[in-house]
Amino acid sequence: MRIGVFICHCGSNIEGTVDTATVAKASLDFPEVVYATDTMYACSEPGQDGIIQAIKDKNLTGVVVASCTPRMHEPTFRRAVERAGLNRYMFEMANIREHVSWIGKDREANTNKSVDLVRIAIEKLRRDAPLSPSKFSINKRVMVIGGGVAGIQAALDCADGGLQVVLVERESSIGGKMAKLDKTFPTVDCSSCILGPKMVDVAQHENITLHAYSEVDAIGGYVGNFQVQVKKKATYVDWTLCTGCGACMEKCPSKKNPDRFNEKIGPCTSINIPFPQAIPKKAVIDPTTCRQFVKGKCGVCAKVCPTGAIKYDMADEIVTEDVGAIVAATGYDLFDISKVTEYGGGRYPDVITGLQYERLLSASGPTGGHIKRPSDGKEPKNVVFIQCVGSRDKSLDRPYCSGFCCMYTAKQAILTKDHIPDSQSYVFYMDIRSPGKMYDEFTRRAMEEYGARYIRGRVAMVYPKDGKMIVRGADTLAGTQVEVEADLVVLAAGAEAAVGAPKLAEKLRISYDKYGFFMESHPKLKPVETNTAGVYLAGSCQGPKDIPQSVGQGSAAAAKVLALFSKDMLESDPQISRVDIKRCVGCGKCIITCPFKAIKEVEFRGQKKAEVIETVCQGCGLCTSTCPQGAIQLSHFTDNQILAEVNALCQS
Amino acid sequence: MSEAIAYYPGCSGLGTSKEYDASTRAVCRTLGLDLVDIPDWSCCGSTPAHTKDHVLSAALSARNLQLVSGMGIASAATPCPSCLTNLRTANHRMEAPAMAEKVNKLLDAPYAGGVEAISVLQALVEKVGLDEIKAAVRTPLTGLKVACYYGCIMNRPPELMAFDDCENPMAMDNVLSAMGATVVPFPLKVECCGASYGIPRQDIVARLTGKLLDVAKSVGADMVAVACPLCQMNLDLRQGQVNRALGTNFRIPVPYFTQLMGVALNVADEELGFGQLCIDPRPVLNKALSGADAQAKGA
Amino acid sequence: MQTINLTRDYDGDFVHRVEEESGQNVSLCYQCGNCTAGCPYTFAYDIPVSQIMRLVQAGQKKTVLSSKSIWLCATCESCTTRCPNQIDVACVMDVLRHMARREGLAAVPQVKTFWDSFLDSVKAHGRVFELGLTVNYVMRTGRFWTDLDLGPKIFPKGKLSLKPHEIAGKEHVARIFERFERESNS
Amino acid sequence: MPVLTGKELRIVGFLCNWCSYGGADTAGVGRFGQPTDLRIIRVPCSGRIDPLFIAKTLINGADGVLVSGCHPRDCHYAEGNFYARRRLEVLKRFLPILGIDPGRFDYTWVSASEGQRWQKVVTVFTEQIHALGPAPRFDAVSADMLAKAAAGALGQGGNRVAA
Ligand SMILES: Cc1cc2nc3c(=O)[nH]c(=O)nc-3n(C[C@H](O)[C@H](O)[C@H](O)COP(=O)(O)OP(=O)(O)OC[C@H]3O[C@@H](n4cnc5c(N)ncnc54)[C@H](O)[C@@H]3O)c2cc1C
Ligand SMILES: Cc1cc2nc3c(=O)[nH]c(=O)nc-3n(C[C@H](O)[C@H](O)[C@H](O)COP(=O)(O)OP(=O)(O)OC[C@H]3O[C@@H](n4cnc5c(N)ncnc54)[C@H](O)[C@@H]3O)c2cc1C
Ligand code: SF4
Ligand code: SF4
Ligand code: SF4
Ligand code: SF4
Ligand code: SF4
Ligand code: SF4
Ligand code: SF4
Ligand code: SF4
Repeated sequence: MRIGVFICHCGSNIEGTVDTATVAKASLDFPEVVYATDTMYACSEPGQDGIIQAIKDKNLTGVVVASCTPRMHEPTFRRAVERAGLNRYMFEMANIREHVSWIGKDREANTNKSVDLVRIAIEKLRRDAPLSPSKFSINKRVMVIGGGVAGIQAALDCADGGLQVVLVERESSIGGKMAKLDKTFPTVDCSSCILGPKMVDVAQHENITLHAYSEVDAIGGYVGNFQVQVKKKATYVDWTLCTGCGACMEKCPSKKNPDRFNEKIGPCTSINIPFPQAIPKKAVIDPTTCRQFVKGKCGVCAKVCPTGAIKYDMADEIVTEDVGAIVAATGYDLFDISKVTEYGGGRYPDVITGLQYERLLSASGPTGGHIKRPSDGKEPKNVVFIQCVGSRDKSLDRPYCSGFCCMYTAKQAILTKDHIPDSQSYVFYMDIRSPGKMYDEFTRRAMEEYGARYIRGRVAMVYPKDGKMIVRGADTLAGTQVEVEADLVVLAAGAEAAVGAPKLAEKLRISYDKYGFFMESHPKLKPVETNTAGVYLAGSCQGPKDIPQSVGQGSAAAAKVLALFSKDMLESDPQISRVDIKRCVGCGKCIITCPFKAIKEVEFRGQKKAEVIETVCQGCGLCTSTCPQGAIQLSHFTDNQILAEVNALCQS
Repeated sequence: MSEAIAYYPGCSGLGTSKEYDASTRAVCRTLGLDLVDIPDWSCCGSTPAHTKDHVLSAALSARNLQLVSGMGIASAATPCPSCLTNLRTANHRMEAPAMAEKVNKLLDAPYAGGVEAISVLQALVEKVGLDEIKAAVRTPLTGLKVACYYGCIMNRPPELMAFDDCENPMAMDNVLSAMGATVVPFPLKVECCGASYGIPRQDIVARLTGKLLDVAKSVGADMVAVACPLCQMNLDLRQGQVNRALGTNFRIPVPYFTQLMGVALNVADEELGFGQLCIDPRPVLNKALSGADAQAKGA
Repeated sequence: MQTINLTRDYDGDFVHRVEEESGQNVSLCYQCGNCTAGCPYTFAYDIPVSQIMRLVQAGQKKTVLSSKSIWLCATCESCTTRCPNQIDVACVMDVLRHMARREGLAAVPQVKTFWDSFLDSVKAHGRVFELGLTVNYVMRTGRFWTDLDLGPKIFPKGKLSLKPHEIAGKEHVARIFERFERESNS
Repeated sequence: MPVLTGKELRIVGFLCNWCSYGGADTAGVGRFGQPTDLRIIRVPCSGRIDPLFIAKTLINGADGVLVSGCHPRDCHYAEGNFYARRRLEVLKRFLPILGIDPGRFDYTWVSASEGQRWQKVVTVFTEQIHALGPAPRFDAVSADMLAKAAAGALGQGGNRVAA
């Protein structure tokens, strides 16, 4: 083999703490290296051209680039060597930036370590073989999990692009948080007026199949060919018959249940359609409160239902959907304000969350759009908003900013004045974060036009006294303690990962951060992709996002799916396991071990042998470390290669 | 029923809070909680010591913890939250070997750790248990509306005190409801009353205590139950000063929770020392109890 | 108001010492003001506690150590309990008092005197002798005893004993103080 | 070039591509400083790691080996890290039989988002190896024998890795 080695400066990112010229020079001493050089930006056009030129000039048959992490630019360089006529798998990378230059300042040690890393890359490359991908067909259906605004947008864009879409929503209606909002910043237009039509489009689009009140149970397969088992939870109402007439809700005697759609500030019946614009507009019985289930007698809804839709004996049902790609759009949930005991959320009825306040503002909410405080139904005059509750707070393990609460608080202060002209809003804030088009102007309007009093400082405690809520905070700009006698306290509760998000991530085989938000493939350059091919993200399941950002991501994820499906066949990664038929004794251990069922048993001259199904194998190498014979080897990560790397490190 | 617990009364237990000490002993005896006096205990140094130096403060506490370990007892209970804080802080700080070394240098006999300090309230709730406490009630405090005031440091900081909720503690509320009293929600349970500033800065104490009394009154409390000698002094003894400074006319009795427990457990009056409080709670107490009695009979 | 020259008037050694003695990282403070909001003594402070934290961050040793606030803090733990960044603010206040003592500063002398009298009493008797402490304090400050009105309320109740509770181990306690003084002077 | 004599010891890391290698990248991106001793070998999954690789690394003269994969239940390949854990547990118990201080080997879980955790893991492990000092070296003959013994005992790979 004729190996060429390229050591990247990455501007000063690497060169600053690694002597790249010395690394290049040292590389020349390693076996089969015929050319080594340092280069300013290996990934730039001149950098890549330099590599291509060297391959041609020096007749290189293998290339090592020492630069950033392969998780970033391995595909880039593989394409480059391919352009020069090499097989793209005759290439290895040494990560001397993330793993060397960025984590240590000792130039001597770094240079030395870089040489080691180049050396193991060379040893690995010497044992690489050219590989070529095979092609497999794809199922051009897509599943969108989560029917908030992000999921709705992704579903509609995919469906408009001609794809069959399966939308899975765990509540009985799509719409997510946006369906609960009254008006939306920064234009203060009505949430249901802009979301409603999209929801109707979902219902009517011929390409969209909606599974509401459903959750993903299990996922098998891989990009292009996933099998998803969807659990349709029992609604106890036959939706093919239910017309959404609401007769059952009128007559149901169990009326005092906390209404989850109204964030539990209003009651609802045991059989319920969450809101008038629900899609689908179908009733669901809550068996934990329904008298028929709890006490064994009632049956009123069955009697009044004009279509005979009530089915008390309904059971959960599993349906399997085959799809080629999945978009996760499961959104966020709110921080539980009762954890901040000093504010008394959960203890004092007049301390509520921002989302509860949206329901009080909304014409379709429990108070018909009149702001009435929960304790006594009185109209509040002094409303205190406290920002960053459960956000930017290390003591609650919520160090991150929830991103949209500054803006919605300003919105709510404005709406409060609209609803109650003689009211006064007070907003306790630490910083105002409003970096978007027309956003800062919006928060300024809350102060300048609507007279909201902004107080820079946190609140330490809230307590009731003589019918008022005493809010004691600080005005750090004035350097004093301040108190407000409030009628209502609205906490801008932070955003958390949706309940159950980590579990879903595990089923999707994608990563999530320690707070349960899903991990994108690259924080800047691959914001809607994940590390699992064929699985995409949209909206606030990746981190708190407002509506414009969520919608943007929904469209972006749809574009990624459409691009994936624009081909009829996909190329599989050829870095898969292969069986050496002479060594294989047909013990079948690998077959049991493979998590993807990618190995089958075959007959070869009357003997049992294992065979890898190329397009199914995901290249994990579990079989390789399981096979007692060493008969099944993962290409590019063979036993010999790894041991060669070990030896290179130990004997240097 | 339970293992023996070493008892650390704290200096004020011998003076200004004699009745707290006496009622604590009586109640624990009635409930079968075996309090063993620590021979020759000394002052924990209280706030003045830790405001001077952390090693000195830890040493003054550690001397007592060491005495307890000499008794072969693993936990010490104290009625006074200030003592409790000091004992627990000493334990916590001495977990660091460097600190332990510095502290032990000041002591005649080194303290090796291992003695847990808890409040009498915690001992009652955890070592006796609410069910048993409830079962021992003889004269339920029916009809008595009481606000429970825990003081600022009984539960704070939560990492150190490791007992009950730091913003809305409930242990005393639960104990007194078990006694049959009506516990009114008191939002300023952990707000500071002015601590030991009564002597150097009476003005401060008047303002803070005034606020507590005001809120207690607004929630309709007949009396404020306390668990701290300093709180008791500020709220009761200094109530007159508060009234003078703020132009108010509060007259709210401020008994120790152990005194109220004593009534419910039929402890002899002499052991409860109600007469040693400035505002004698007995009239209000008797009125509430007889009111409830009358109601019960009327019904 | 004076202009602070941040390059010249920043006392890095002071910041470092506060951090070391309190075990707290003061740069964690993002000035939310929660400590000031909750501090029951803010009305009596000359500098609110969050600004004390800020001035420590800014290395303003003299301003901090000559403040009244550090002597008025009652270690009520409200700030420590509620600080979103888990800074033990009360401990920082404690440490600032230690430093002020070492610099011979005490902006609220009567508080320091009261504490000193208390410790003298412990040193002398092993336990606090409440009456003796009060008398000692009144003598030292040379102030009229403002609590005279309370006398009639407690004396008849037999609460303030006229003689100290001497304990057998009072020598031991005294030795703790002596060793402490020797250690801190060495 | 050898490790820097006097400054560094020879520490080899086996990291799965999806979680821990990513976590090490995240640590780099965050500029979380670490000791320089560790050299990382990238593998697709912690389940790809044969305990014999580790045994051989230690027999051949490494002073420490660190393995890191995805958190349990968070494996990119669903269950690779469960296999890994089982095998590595066996290895940990076997090392003393080979005369190797088990403190020279550790395995842990670090996700791609946990840059700070990675910094801590590397720092603590490196300190641990420095506390143990350089590993005693085996001569070629005993190394070979030990490798064979390990191959036999650690089971499945007997026929291949020793080869
Ligand atoms: C009080 C408040 C006011 C706001 N006001 C505004 C505003 O004025 N303007 C603005 O731009 N933004 C506003 N926002 C932010 C806005 O709510 C979000 O930007 C938006 O809802 C994010 O949409 P999403 O689709 O990502 O998530 P979501 O709206 O949370 O939707 C996620 C959906 O997925 C479903 N789901 C979750 N888990 C699963 C699962 N495992 N399986 C199936 N389905 C699942 C959920 O039921 C839900 O329907 C506000 C937020 C709050 C809290
Ligand atoms: C100092 C600074 C530091 C920053 N640091 C970061 C950072 O660390 N991280 C981060 O995420 N963001 C950072 N940003 C923001 C970042 O620069 C932008 O997010 C990003 O560049 C936007 O990309 P763009 O493609 O939208 O626009 P641009 O980068 O502006 O690209 C627009 C392109 O269009 C071309 N163009 C313009 N008009 C015409 C025309 N009429 N016809 C043809 N071509 C035209 C321009 O020449 C240009 O090449 C930073 C910005 C600044 C100012
Ligand atoms: S279940 Fe029957 S009554 Fe209820 S909404 Fe549906 S059709 Fe109407
Ligand atoms: S059966 Fe249940 S849901 Fe139907 S009306 Fe009765 S209580 Fe309501
Ligand atoms: S968006 Fe504003 S209110 Fe919400 S967490 Fe961030 S800074 Fe706090
Ligand atoms: S304009 Fe730039 S610097 Fe100013 S607040 Fe906005 S993002 Fe920050
Ligand atoms: S590498 Fe082996 S175990 Fe992994 S997917 Fe492929 S065949 Fe299955
Ligand atoms: S484990 Fe190895 S020998 Fe056994 S069937 Fe698989 S490849 Fe063949
Ligand atoms: S509460 Fe903590 S973070 Fe906030 S100002 Fe005080 S010390 Fe700083
Ligand atoms: S500990 Fe001191 S500074 Fe902190 S809140 Fe209490 S009195 Fe104020």
